[in-house]
Amino acid sequence: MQRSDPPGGAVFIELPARLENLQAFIAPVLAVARALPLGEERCSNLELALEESLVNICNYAYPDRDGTVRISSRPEQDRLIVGIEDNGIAFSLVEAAVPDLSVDLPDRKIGGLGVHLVRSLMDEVRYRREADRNLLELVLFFHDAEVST
Amino acid sequence: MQRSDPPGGAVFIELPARLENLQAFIAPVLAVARALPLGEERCSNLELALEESLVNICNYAYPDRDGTVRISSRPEQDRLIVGIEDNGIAFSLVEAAVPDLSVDLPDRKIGGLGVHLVRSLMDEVRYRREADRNLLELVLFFHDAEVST
Amino acid sequence: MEIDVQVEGKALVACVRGRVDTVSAAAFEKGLAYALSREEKWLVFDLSGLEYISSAGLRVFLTTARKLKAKGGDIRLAAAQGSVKKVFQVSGFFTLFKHLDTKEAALATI
Amino acid sequence: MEIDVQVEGKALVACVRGRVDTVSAAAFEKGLAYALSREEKWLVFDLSGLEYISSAGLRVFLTTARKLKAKGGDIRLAAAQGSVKKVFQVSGFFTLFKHLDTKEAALATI
Ligand SMILES: Nc1ncnc2c1ncn2[C@@H]1O[C@H](COP(=O)(O)OP(=O)(O)O)[C@@H](O)[C@H]1O
Ligand SMILES: Nc1ncnc2c1ncn2[C@@H]1O[C@H](COP(=O)(O)OP(=O)(O)O)[C@@H](O)[C@H]1O
Repeated sequence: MQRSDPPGGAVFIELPARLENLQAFIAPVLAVARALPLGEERCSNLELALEESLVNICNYAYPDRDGTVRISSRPEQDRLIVGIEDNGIAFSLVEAAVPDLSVDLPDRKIGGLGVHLVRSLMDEVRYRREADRNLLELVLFFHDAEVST
Repeated sequence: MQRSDPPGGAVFIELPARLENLQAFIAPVLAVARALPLGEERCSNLELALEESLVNICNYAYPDRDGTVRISSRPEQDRLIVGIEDNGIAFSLVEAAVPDLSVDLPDRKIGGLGVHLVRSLMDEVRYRREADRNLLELVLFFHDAEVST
Repeated sequence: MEIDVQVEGKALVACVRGRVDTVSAAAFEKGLAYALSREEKWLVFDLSGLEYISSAGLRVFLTTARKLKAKGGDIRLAAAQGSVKKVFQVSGFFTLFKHLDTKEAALATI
Repeated sequence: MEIDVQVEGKALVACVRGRVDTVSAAAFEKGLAYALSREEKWLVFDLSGLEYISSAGLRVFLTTARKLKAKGGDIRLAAAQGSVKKVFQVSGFFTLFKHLDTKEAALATI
């Protein structure tokens, strides 16, 4: 191998919003991420954020019908942006209440960690409702020690 | 669940042409296929054809540099078309010689089965070279017993 | 996901390896049923081999801890690594549960 | 991919389960090394549990058969199912090797 092309990665996938498709959504986006200067720990954080947001769409976005999810991903100059779209019921992951994590076990809510993890582990999370669609964006900036320019 | 949306599936993925990305290419395309009236055996044939053609691109298309593969997939009226593109050395999977399968073991070539399997298991295989790109298309028609219209 | 549970003195040690995600969380919970059926009320999780955990797995820690607290015991966490440790920390688990660097250190707190 | 090899009379039976693809073909070949090191020169592949095979796996059948033929033996295929059976057939394996519906029938041809 004499030289390296730019890593080259882009993903657009639309599939039924079903748990059996989780890996089909996540694996290509992670492959894009792993070719970027993000580092393994942040790629693992991304994997988790993807799992949490996709599982929630599968479980909650379409309470009374089948529906699809679109995931798209492409590096920009200094960041990776992953877009996740559905046309299920309106839900803002950015504004949703998260459980109080400072209370002790008896009072601690068992659920609600998914939304909290996505917001905590990503550098930026953006949400907007457009027509009848939820548009979620997860952003990770390249700022890993291994950056190669 | 009160009604079903149309299955809804579309894939576009570009990633480095590396064996570690095989599942990231294949899983989403198979998820599209599984939502279509193709039947499990033909989906398995597609999985095999994808593995063979992608492995060959990883192994042979870029002998002296890194490169990428693009895979895209979308159902048309009566068929699923999967496009596989690379900009490696020119190679026509449609015209490549396949080993003589009628000879006995001592004379039988050990390699060359990949190309043969892709051509045998798909309903249609199209190839063209455009500028410096190899454009391969694998086609499966919906003609499974389970067709639902 | 692989889990094996062993008795060490008056506590149980559950060694969890691999990935605990939405799909494997149910197997994780099932793998703990044996531990919860026993009379020991302390359970140390050896997390040195845990590579990935999502909220479905975190949920199992919370419900398991509640059951053991009802018996007068609790869980201890040991040896979480890298991104898994980060996930536990961000989820507030290190204020809910004692986390020690090694299984032995965790056993010594019981 | 899982493989286990057992002696049955003067032949060996290799039971192959799961997927033999580009990635797991090396493990498949390694799993056969033991069989090839033994003195038995007949090997029956019980394929009833084989779910997927690609050309990297087919290649291992060809090289294994060559080695056994050199010793005066051969391989037999048994119980290939569904799309796997189709792949063997399209690859001309059923003219190269005897394929029987069951392991027992394959052993009876030796
Ligand atoms: N895509 C979504 N559409 C509608 N509601 C959602 C969506 N995602 C999450 N929610 C709501 O937010 C709550 C918190 O989600 P999460 O933090 O993942 O925890 P959990 O799923 O364990 O309850 C869910 O219980 C659900 O009510
Ligand atoms: N994408 C490709 N670019 C260049 N050469 C290729 C490509 N795909 C296949 N070939 C050539 O065709 C031959 C036959 O491929 P295949 O049928 O998959 O068998 P094998 O890889 O076992 O040789 C390969 O050995 C290689 O020389």
